[in-house]
Amino acid sequence: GKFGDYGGQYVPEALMPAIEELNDAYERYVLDNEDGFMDDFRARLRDFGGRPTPLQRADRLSERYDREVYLKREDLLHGGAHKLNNALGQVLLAKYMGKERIIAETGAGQHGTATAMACAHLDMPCEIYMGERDINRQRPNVFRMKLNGSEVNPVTVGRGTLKEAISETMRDWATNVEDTHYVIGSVVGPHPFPSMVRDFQSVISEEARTQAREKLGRLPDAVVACAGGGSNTMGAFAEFVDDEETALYAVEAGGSTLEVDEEAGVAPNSASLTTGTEGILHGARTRLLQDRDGQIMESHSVSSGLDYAGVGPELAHLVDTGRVTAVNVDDDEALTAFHRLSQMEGIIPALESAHAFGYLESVAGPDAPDSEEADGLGEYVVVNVSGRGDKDLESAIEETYERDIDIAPNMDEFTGGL
Amino acid sequence: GKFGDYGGQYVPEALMPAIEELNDAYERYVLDNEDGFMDDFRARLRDFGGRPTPLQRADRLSERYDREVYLKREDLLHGGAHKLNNALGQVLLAKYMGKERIIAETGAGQHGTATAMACAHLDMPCEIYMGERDINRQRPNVFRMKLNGSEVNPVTVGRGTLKEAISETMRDWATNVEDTHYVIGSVVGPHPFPSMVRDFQSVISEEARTQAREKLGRLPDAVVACAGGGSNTMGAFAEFVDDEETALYAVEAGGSTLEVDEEAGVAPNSASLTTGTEGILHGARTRLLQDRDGQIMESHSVSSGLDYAGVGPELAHLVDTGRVTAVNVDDDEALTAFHRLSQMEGIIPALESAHAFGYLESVAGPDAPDSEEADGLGEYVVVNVSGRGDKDLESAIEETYERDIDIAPNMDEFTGGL
Amino acid sequence: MSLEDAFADGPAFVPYLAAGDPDYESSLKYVEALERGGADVIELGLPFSEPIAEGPTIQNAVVRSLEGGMTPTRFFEFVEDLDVSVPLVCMTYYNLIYRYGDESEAQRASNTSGETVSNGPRPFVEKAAEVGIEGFVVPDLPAEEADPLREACDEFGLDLVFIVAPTTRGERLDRIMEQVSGYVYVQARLGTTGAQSSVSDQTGSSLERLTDYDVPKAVGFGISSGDHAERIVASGADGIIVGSALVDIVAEGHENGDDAETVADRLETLARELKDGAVAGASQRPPHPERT
Amino acid sequence: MSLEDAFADGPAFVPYLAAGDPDYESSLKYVEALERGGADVIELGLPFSEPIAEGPTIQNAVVRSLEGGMTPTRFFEFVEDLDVSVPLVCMTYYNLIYRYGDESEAQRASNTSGETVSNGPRPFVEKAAEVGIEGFVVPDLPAEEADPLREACDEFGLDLVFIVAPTTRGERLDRIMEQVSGYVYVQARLGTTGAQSSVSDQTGSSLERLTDYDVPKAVGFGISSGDHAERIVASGADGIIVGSALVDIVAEGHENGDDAETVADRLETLARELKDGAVAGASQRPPHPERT
Repeated sequence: GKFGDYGGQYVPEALMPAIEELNDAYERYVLDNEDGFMDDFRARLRDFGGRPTPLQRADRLSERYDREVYLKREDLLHGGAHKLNNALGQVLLAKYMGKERIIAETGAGQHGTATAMACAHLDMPCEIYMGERDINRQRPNVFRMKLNGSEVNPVTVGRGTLKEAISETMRDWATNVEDTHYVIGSVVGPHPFPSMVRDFQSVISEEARTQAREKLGRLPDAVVACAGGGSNTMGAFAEFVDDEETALYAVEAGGSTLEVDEEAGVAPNSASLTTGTEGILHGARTRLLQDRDGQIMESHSVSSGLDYAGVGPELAHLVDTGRVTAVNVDDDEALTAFHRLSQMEGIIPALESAHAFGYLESVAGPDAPDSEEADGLGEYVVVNVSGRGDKDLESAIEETYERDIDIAPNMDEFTGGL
Repeated sequence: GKFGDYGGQYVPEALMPAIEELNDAYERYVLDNEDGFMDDFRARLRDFGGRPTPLQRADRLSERYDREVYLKREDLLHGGAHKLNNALGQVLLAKYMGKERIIAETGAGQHGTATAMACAHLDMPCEIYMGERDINRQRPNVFRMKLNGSEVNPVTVGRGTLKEAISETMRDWATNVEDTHYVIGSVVGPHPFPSMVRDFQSVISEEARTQAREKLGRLPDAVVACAGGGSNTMGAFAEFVDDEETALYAVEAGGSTLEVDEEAGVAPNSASLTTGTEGILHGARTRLLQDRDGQIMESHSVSSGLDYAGVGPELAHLVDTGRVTAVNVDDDEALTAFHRLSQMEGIIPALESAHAFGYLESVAGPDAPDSEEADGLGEYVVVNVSGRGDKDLESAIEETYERDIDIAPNMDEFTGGL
Repeated sequence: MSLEDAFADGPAFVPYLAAGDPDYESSLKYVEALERGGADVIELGLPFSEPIAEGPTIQNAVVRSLEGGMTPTRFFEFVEDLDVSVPLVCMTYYNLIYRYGDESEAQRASNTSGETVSNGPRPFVEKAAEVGIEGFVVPDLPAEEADPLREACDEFGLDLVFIVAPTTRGERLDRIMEQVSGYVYVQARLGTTGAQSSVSDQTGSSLERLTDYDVPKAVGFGISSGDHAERIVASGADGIIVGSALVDIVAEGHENGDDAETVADRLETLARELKDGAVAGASQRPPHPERT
Repeated sequence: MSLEDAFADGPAFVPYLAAGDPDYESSLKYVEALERGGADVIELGLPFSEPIAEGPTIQNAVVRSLEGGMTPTRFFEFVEDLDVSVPLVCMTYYNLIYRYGDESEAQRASNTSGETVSNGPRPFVEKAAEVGIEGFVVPDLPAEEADPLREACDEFGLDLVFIVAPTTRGERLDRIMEQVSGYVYVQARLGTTGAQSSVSDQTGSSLERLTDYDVPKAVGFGISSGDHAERIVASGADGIIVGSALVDIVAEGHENGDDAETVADRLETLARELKDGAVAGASQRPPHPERT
């Protein structure tokens, strides 16, 4: 349960027995495939989820960046993002454990919709906690969760976003721990969550590795993935960690600036790997956006899926040890990359995923300085398209209009919303 | 180019040379795989589109209907519907033909978004014609097309829906026929479109047939698909047509009623196979919703993708010859089925696809009369999930609220839109 | 007078109006005004709900006419009520021809065999012949699909006019010219119908391709003034077809609420300008082998 | 006086308030009122931005205190400014303990090695000892992760109070009870903090599991009245912990703009009721083996 000094189980005592029970189930079902759990899981990922997702050569990006750019198409997974890999795994595990109720938190709504889908598929009652502000920003996702039969519980404390929703879900769990499983949405939280979520998500890199060998006859020189909590990142990296010849880039949300306003308790970014410090949040020791006293700061990103003050402990450890390189891309670069991929490849990415493409542009694009960073990417680059951007249309319109992204189509007729 | 008496090429003379050229290209590239066209197409469908799509056992529906229900998951195709199969094929063909510009019509926006995606992917300029009323009903799809770099041209004549958009696109084609290819979105229009679109879509049944053999060790007893223009229908049926033991059900939109108001020129349904008469529209002889004089009637369906007064000539012929059984499901049944699949299987279907599930419920559901129809479905049923319902959230909320669908979640907080 | 005869005495002026636009009575006056203005043949549009070959001007005329209650049956009454002596050509889309005289609703309801039940084009042609129509232009019926209509026309002695487009060449041209009768409708440019401010460059080369075919060549699409007419005829056309420029007058009169006589006068004036232009153009024509 | 001593003379009343709620000066008065009301130990909350174990009442107290400018440094000043003689326990989340006294910003900026740079809990504990705090309750620090804090507490002679939940059984219970000192915080029911209208049934069985462990057992979560207190103590508790019911008084006073003295009086009144209830409960206790 430790990654260097990171990780651990910093949770109320009331939850510890459930966490021990979960850890036991994780070891038996996930690690040892007891009762054929992993076979069942993989079959459902294939038939219900649509795996394997393709590893696609991006023809026009390859030309633009003068190297072979391949896309790992997690946007094609059922629900529109990699989130289902984990949600399906955990809900199935809860079913094997005899749990009777599922709870989950959600920020942008992607993890909530994935959990709601998995619960409908597996006939499990489900309640999702979501900050009231996020509910108003992501109404289509709220409606999708309800359509799938889940309850959506608004969280009104604090700023009403992901951080508060996680805390509130932990409170529910502490109350109903005996029959309820909490499906954490990323590689965060107390052990065994960071390891378990990584294992469920590692199907991404497992496939990508095999596909790269088939298509390229070799492993990629670099894998690039966006990093918020880090679940798509760890999923895309996990099976490559031992391949020392493959560089791993975790692209964080640089937001509007990396500068921090300690007075206001606001970090206008979500770059906890780049600018964060060590601390304990939501059950684990990891890198955090916090003030000098240890109070957690409000993070920011144009992409609500990256907008979180913490990051997975294993990813933080891999960055500390130098195996993973943490970089960041600001809101404007991410939005521009969102439009570029839409126009050049016919794939509208999630704003989260757009950050990964923003990094490609910043080091290998026509306006990039010749840099060692571009060399670091090498000849064959795999970029993880962690999700599709349909959920982001509304915010993309608004943000694009406000920022005047030069390659964007004319937005005038859409101001005021879809 | 004929299916019995149906089909043909009823278009202005100015278009005939282009249609002959297209027919020639269809025969060379598609039928004879010249220059490896079909290999290229299939590779792109796989890598860009995400094929094959799964054939998934629907556990809870199987229990409900007391037979094995399998879902062909076209909702997982890139873009969220089967439409990409055809759009990618035609845009690629246009590229092989040396065309420099793509035009297309769209109703609900699914074909338009698929074409826009394919054009971005293949670097082709693209203009989409869309009725002004549809533009207002489907703004997210309009925005997706624009994001992918396409122009969207509003069509203001008539009622401003699909029928008018098709006519307007034909006008553009008649003007710019020399360098422009018109990507028709369904198995309609002049020859070779109905055959060509069927061939591009038949990957659905080709996969489903192979998958059924692998999973069931046999062919299904029935294949059920919704039918508007009929492209997902023909795609789901094509490879089964020679399998006499497999029954084929085309589920039309029964709308609010099958009764027709000749005075007002309105058919409050889109059931051209069930209630239509023979006639000539948009380039082909087929079954149509028309008044006694031959004027085309306004069709209706809660699902805008089925809302069309015509139907593919080959499908009409297969119904006439008895190979395909045409049935229909009304708006209320379709909406109920939309909610049922969302809640029971964790798949939010397009309202189009929901019609196919409505049929299952009506003949095999708990309230269905014991009927020969239920026997006709047999033991193994494949239902084509032609698309996902994300595009329909707004109308599903409105229509559900108006109709008071009893299994739906509470909609109150969503009235007034997402 | 047959259609071909109408082209015998110098260049023919062939105006088009949609029957019943904007209403039955006014439309009768408008069509009659065209004859007074010098029309040699009149193309009378029977409106179809999906006019795929028309530009906005005629699309709107179709809407007005349909809203005014025009139907195939009314159309034939309209022709009978018309007081004109020049030959009339019915311009419409094939579905209306194909569906006319089809079985009754009762028959349709009892027909469950799924068989094709249309009577085809024959009843329409028979009725058209009966009311005195001389021929047809059907924009969505290419030569490939025209056999049934051709046969009915032959049976009742009507002409079937085909459109030749700028893209029509080689074998296609031969195939069309074998079937055409009355006159050939030379489409002056690609696109849909609609008045233009200048004459298309494509007209000359289109006419050139048709030199060897022995049938009157009437040029249409975009002609809006006497000057256009003159130049078209000068470049070799045997006639000019003008629709949208005339329909514009009807539309304007309708919008402004002008009385029908005033609008009819305007139509007659423009008709005369166009006819005069055509005649003027004929005098500038290069020597041409005499036609039989 | 040590924490354990506070439980020696009959049932202990352990009230909780968040330091600095709703402002520094009022909060000093409120805490002092608790002692007047009969408090034997006072749990003083140092607010953390993510109070995952708290219900809405204390969450709101945390917000008010943070908005009032409470920080760890101010908290220690607060403790020094307090005029109370009963032992004080600091209740806070581990991150604030862990981060205190961490390297300066300048050090942090120059540290690029990626190494762990926190000093851990020792500086916080040292400072706490210095200002006279007797122990800690850390809701998000289970026994498994408590070694560093335990060691620092031992070094400076502070107690580390652990929470035992209704779900805590068997080996876990042993592990916790090995580490606990001062008293054990018996969580009366699952869930988060918050005043309840009735006493949880789980309390009795929780206390029963703890019978064999020789450390004072203080029951918390949901106690809001003298009657509750009486029943809890009667069923075997050595003390009662009351937070939300007291915080409710602070919140109400803040909302109504009541002056601090009035609010302090109300706190003292409820404190006395709770203390009296606890004492009354002790007289009903079944015979119990004497504790060392």
